[in-house]
Amino acid sequence: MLRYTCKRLATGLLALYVLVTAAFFLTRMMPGSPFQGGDATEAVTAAVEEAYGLKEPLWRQYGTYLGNLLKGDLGISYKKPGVTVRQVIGRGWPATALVGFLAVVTAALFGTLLGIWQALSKRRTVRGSIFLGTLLGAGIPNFVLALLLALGFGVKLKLLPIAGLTEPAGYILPVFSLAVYPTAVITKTMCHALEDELEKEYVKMARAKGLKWRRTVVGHMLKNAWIPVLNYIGPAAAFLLTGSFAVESIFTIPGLGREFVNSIANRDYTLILGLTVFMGVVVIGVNLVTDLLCAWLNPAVRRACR
Amino acid sequence: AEKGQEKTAGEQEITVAVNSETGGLDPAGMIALTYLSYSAALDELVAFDEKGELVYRAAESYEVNETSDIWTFHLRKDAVWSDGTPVTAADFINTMARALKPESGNGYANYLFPIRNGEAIYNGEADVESLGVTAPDAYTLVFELEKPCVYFLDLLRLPVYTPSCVKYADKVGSGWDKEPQTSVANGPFYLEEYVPEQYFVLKKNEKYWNADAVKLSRITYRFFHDQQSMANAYETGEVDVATALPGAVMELYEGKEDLVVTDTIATRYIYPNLEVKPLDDVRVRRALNLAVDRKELCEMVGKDTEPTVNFVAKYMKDKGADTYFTEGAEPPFEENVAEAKRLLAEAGYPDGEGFPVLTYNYPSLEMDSDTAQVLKEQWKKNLNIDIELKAQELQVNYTERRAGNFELCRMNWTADFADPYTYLSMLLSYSTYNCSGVRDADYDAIVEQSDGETDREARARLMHEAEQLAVGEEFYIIPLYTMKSCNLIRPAVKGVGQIPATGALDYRGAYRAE
Amino acid sequence: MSLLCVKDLHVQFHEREQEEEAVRRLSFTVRPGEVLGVVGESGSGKSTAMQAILGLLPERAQVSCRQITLDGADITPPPPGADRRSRRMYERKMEGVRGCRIGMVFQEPLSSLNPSVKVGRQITETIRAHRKCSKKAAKERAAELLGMVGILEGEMRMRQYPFELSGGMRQRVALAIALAGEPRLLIADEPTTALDVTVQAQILDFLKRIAEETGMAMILVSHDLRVIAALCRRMLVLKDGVLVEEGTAEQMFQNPKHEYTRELVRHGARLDEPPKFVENVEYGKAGDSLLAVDAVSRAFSRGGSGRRIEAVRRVSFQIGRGETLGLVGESGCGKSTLASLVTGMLSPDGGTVQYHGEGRVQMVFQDPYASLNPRMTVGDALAEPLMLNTDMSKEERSQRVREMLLMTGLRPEDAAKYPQAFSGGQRQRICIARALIAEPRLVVCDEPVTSLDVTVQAQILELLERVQRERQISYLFISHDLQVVRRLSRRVGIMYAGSIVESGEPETVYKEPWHPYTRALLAAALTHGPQRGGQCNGSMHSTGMYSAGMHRIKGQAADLPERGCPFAPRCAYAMERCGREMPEMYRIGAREVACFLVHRKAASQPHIGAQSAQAPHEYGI
Amino acid sequence: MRRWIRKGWAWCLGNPLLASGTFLFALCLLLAVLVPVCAPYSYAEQNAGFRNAGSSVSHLFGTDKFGRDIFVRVWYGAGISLLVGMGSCLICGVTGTLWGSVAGYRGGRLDMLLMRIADVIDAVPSLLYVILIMLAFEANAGSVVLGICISGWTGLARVVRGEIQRLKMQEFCTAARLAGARTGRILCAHLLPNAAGPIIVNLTFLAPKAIFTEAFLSFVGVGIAAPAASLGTLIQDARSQMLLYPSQMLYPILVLCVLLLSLHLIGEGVERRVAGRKKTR
Ligand SMILES: Nc1ncnc2c1ncn2[C@@H]1O[C@H](COP(=O)(O)OP(=O)(O)OP(=O)(O)O)[C@@H](O)[C@H]1O
Ligand SMILES: Nc1ncnc2c1ncn2[C@@H]1O[C@H](COP(=O)(O)OP(=O)(O)OP(=O)(O)O)[C@@H](O)[C@H]1O
Ligand SMILES: [Mg+2]
Ligand SMILES: [Mg+2]
Repeated sequence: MLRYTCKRLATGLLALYVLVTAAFFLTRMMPGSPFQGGDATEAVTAAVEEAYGLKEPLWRQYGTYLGNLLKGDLGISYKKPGVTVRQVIGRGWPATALVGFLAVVTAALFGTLLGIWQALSKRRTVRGSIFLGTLLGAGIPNFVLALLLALGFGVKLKLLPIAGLTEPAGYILPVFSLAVYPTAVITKTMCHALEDELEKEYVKMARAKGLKWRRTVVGHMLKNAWIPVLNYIGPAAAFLLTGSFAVESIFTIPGLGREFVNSIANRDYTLILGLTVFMGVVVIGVNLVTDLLCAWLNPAVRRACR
Repeated sequence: AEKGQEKTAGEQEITVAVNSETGGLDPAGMIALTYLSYSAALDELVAFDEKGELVYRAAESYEVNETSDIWTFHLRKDAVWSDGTPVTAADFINTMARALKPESGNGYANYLFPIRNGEAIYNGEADVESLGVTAPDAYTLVFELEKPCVYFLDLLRLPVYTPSCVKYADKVGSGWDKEPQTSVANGPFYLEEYVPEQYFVLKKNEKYWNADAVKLSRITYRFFHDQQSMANAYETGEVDVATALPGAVMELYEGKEDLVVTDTIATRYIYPNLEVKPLDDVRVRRALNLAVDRKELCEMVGKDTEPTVNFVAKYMKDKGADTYFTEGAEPPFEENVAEAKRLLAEAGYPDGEGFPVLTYNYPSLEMDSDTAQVLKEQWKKNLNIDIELKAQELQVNYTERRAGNFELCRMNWTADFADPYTYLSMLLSYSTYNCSGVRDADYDAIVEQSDGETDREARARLMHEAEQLAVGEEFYIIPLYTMKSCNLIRPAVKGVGQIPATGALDYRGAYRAE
Repeated sequence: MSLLCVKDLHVQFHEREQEEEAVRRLSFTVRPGEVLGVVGESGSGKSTAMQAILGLLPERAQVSCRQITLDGADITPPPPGADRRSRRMYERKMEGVRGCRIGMVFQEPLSSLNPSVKVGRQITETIRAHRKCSKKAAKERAAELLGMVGILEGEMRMRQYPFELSGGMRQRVALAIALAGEPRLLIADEPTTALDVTVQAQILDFLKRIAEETGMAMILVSHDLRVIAALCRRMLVLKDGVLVEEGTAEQMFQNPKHEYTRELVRHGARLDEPPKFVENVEYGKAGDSLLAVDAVSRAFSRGGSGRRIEAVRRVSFQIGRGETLGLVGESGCGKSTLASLVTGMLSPDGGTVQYHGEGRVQMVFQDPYASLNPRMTVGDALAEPLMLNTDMSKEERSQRVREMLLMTGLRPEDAAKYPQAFSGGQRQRICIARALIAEPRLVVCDEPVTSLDVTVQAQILELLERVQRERQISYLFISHDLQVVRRLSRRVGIMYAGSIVESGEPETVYKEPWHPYTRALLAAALTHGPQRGGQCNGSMHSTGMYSAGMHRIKGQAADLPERGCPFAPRCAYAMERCGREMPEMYRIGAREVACFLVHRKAASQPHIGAQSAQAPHEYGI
Repeated sequence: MRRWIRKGWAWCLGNPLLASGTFLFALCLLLAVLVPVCAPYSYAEQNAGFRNAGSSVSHLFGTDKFGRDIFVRVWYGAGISLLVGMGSCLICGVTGTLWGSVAGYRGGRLDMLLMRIADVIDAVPSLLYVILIMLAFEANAGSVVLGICISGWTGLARVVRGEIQRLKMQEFCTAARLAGARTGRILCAHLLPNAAGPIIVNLTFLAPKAIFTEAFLSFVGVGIAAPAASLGTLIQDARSQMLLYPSQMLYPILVLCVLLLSLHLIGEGVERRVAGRKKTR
């Protein structure tokens, strides 16, 4: 397991390097310049581009960037005066991460529970309504849901705040609107995986052993059924933890998702790049953890990767 | 911040929703959208109020020589920064000097070019010291201009002409402007707290020379990313004022006290590219212009638009008069479909036959997209010609427009200062914003002449003439509509003013009614 | 006063369209401390009936029963149309019964263990489900249980996953789990099928002892009359879901009434007879070898620790065309691993496996259920080798599948069913059919007939023989059943702890075993019929009939010495040299033995011939 | 061909979920194809005199702010959404399944390599690709699909890989290999059917995800070019007027839900079929 972990870590770092390179050139491929705003004149644009080193040959810029990256310096934002990319991440990430984390936890928790309930319930009504619920949950784009929630609970009922995270109640709606879709997916994945497991002989055996049903489900079936769920949660968590532009915009959350889309719109190269690299670290990190967890859950892999 | 609705009227605090954070609070810094909200914290030298009356702010008087090229301002001796330092002429020069460094990225630096050597300094051809602004003493500021400028006072509300405290403001982009300790103000409010991307709080400046006239004790500006959310937050009571809302809000709040519509000096129009085949023919341009039903267009696009056939925005005041500039002359042309058809036929495209499919570039904003769709339909109906719609991401649209890479391109101009010159100058052969290939020596001559003209009426005449030439005869542009700004203000909040040029709200005199 | 009383049990599967019930009107009782044997044809509903008692059948099975009582308490399952409440009540009631009052060992041990949970936890959780105790205590108890069922190094085994255990070990783990709750009644469904005779003897002995000591009653389901006869006083005979005969073991053996019982007994007896030599089998000439295995070794890691288990060590043998090599050996000695090496599914750590035939080596897996794709109908599974290896048309294929099903005693309609819908024995036959259908050159059969009752077994063996005759197929035949091996193979290899310790013709090897291990193995083999009638009186209070006059070997293959003969620690004849050196294979005529005892003699008599080959004990051991 | 159709038909009818899903889906498809063709209005035809109208006989779903018939637009949009959804579902499904199964089945170095590639592709926020592609090409359904497909398959690949890893150790897989099955056959006939549950769940969620991404693009400002519209852009366009004319937003949402419902029903039905679970238990 240790060797596997090391190997996995090393390849993860390699992937990160490839990512930085790819992202660097991808951002430069975008048409438009960071300094051609509505108001800036040609001279200003040229002068500023010069000042930021955008006129240098691309490979030189790349070298400089890599060098700085190693020092942990992601550069300064082109479009936010006096703000370094690290600062942008530093203030955007907490909100995004917290909302994302809560959403992941909510989705994992409710998804798992609902999935188990759907798979194991003997009542048609329960199974049917959870099935319908997953349909609805997966059937509404999250920004529409966010809008409707903001409208319903905020504007109409005035129950919950809809702008910002200044109070704990402010988390409810964004987290909910982010969590609904993954919850639906997890519910469904879980339910199907469990239905597969239900047919296995070992379940019968566990019952024959006199294990409580709950223990059978938790200690045995889930261990197998979690693998597909985990494999979904990983990328989903990575996605949520890097922020959703729509939900952040609608609920006025000062997060990274919004920052990212804006940076693209502004052609704020360093910021796009910095955010991409940062999100890449999150994504690759989360995938790494998922992989390790899966390997750990899967004895065949666990033994094989010794 | 706290919820607006929970506050009692006596507290004299308001929460304002503003568009999301762009730029900083440094008047010499990058495009300062945020700065505009912040403007309640900085006193300009002089300003114009809603009625067009001159108000003295940091200056208590000014003189101008006969040729309008030397302007002398006398600063208030009793004015101090919020930390107690006196406001001096050096503070004003500080902003200008910093803004003239190209790396400041300040979008308003070109408005310093009328000052002697301003442009040369910006282009690195002259030293900052040689700038035509001098301070004979700490409380006198003298501007020497390259050439006469009658609208110089209008320019003074631009950020580059406001002061920044020499003590703290050393470099653009060093972040001093967002630090409550260093971001001192000479206006009625000063910065109390700044949370990036979320909100900032202005507190009443008790040291302000006119502090008695200020009633609010605190203004919280909250950044919103999405106009719909802004309107929603107003609904839930999380903010007291929501600005720059979408047009649908006007319909929704029709007849309610909350709705405050302000006049923006802005025109939306289309650049036809004169270098592209049929568009080089003035008859075709004219036909396109005459075939647009602007009234119907505005009905569909939203209540916050008003049809116009002028280039200069409708709400631009005529200097010295109480009327709008556009009212000073006949409209450049009248819509007329039959005439348009005739012109098109004359140009060789009877009933649109053989007319190439032109592409219309516009940024993918809702309003522009709506406009484009209506135009497409109208031209099809009226002239039987097809245009292809090409929605572009905002940055791409800018870039392509600037490069002249288009056939028809949407353009919007919001005046930076309240003088028609801001519009007319755009079509000068050498203007940066002239990207459709207008090279008209006559036009250039008229506009330049008007720029040097100190006589108000003669100047107005020249400008009308220029507009008529550009819009009514040569049809260099296709004007569509002017815009209004739609705001929601809680009825209990009174005294919110309007900054004349931009239609932005001014909270200096605002207060909460009991 | 009976412990368990079943009245009129019916089980019907939805899948069966015909009015054929899997179990029909089954009634029987079990007295406290009694061992009840249940025999019957493969697919006769034994497993189904046992599971129905515990309410473990899937929901698509309709169970109806007049009454089931346990110790006077009613545990009748609710009738098919019962409402949810009564079903939930029943489930709750059964939770208190399963595991602690009635323990159960399932037929297929690999599938019934959760593949992703360590063996240790599967035992400890059972212990902790029935008794309040600390984790540590449970662990200790689990190790103890493993020891009782004959698995040494329990601590290490507990850290392994089920797939890391040998078939027999899994079965014993399942037994340990069933016993963990200290039940009043143990239902054991073929608990010793995967065990070699020595271990089987141990286990049966152990079960008997438990029954004696704790008064635990037992229902022993088996197709193996010898096992039944060894343990049970009373037995039931099932056929086609119906109880056809019931009575004491002696009665059954001596005076079977029902046709099927008679058949059973007769077949069983025939197995005991010396084999009729199959004259017409033409063995390939020497050198015409199909498979040559040369000094292959294979090791596995042991439960997360650094040391390795040497499952197969330097094994060499050859199989000629049309020849059968039988392989017998203690549970866990590496037979299945060797089989995997032969098929190429595992690559050896050292040595070579050379296969000269065309096509792939086919294999009948030890665990038939696990080797069938649950998402594929049996028909498709059978047609697959045909599809991949021949260019038959679809019709031809299904024709062939039908034939094959018939040949293995299944019905052509079964082709459309999924593997879940079959009994253990039926699945085993499906696997055999799959291995044979493409007519390969070599088939490795890993315990292929363990779950088959004697009648079906005979049919299958006949099939194997016939195919061999007709197609010149070779078999590597792994079985713990010495009789079966004798019947089928020309040569037999005795395997111990990863090495082949003796090989030769079954006749001679059985008659005069040379290696001490072989002797122990043969001695442990059960013979047909109730053991000396009288000893089996009443409730198992006889002193273990296996002990009498038998060379019991103690310990387990697992505790291997670092050096020397692996059997030395358990060998009654071990010399000092045995602990130091590993004996080589000594060839004496057609026989090969790895024992110094033989070597000494062989060395002193260089011209030893096959006819003068003598058992080691004749040399005064 | 005929026989195939008949067989497929029988296959569908055997399962009520599948049958109803297929029926709904076919209905949606039919409407999406027929309505824009047969309706008396085109999706782009404006009618200044009849703006923001409610439902009526001539305009079933009413009209939008340009006086365009919403019924026609909604079904036209459904067509584009379907194209985007099914297109990317197909491409991502095939890529993801292939990628994941090869990585999972082969394991070792290849697995590491393939999964790291997936990681890198995954790590660049998909929005960046989509925007780049939308900038590079036209803003039409094709580029949306392309943009989504660049990174859309990685999640599925991961799930498939996990399942394959879990299943490949099982004995039936070994048995199949002995029967002479090659990698392809083992994957298709043995491993994937056993992993069908999670795969199909993920597949059924791929289509809606693509539809959402497409809708989200118009939220960001790089979507299908007007006046063409997808369900997502319709919802997005109606957003600014949602308080005034909620029905303009509701109808596309409703159709979207029906569409997704049919997809989910099909997914569920196929899964049951593949799993050999005839009944809903
Ligand atoms: N995949 C594996 N990982 C680790 N150890 C294994 C593995 N497979 C087999 N072993 C070990 O190798 C040894 C031999 O196992 P094998 O299955 O070959 O025995 P066997 O002779 O077939 O026994 P049985 O008759 O009980 O089936 C056992 O100790 C077992 O624990
Ligand atoms: N889940 C099931 N669905 C449908 N039919 C089944 C199912 N399980 C068993 N059967 C059928 O019921 C009959 C009895 O099966 P059972 O497993 O009880 O036989 P058995 O006596 O244990 O046989 P064996 O000795 O081969 O294990 C068989 O014909 C089998 O095909
Ligand atoms: Mg059975
Ligand atoms: Mg084995």
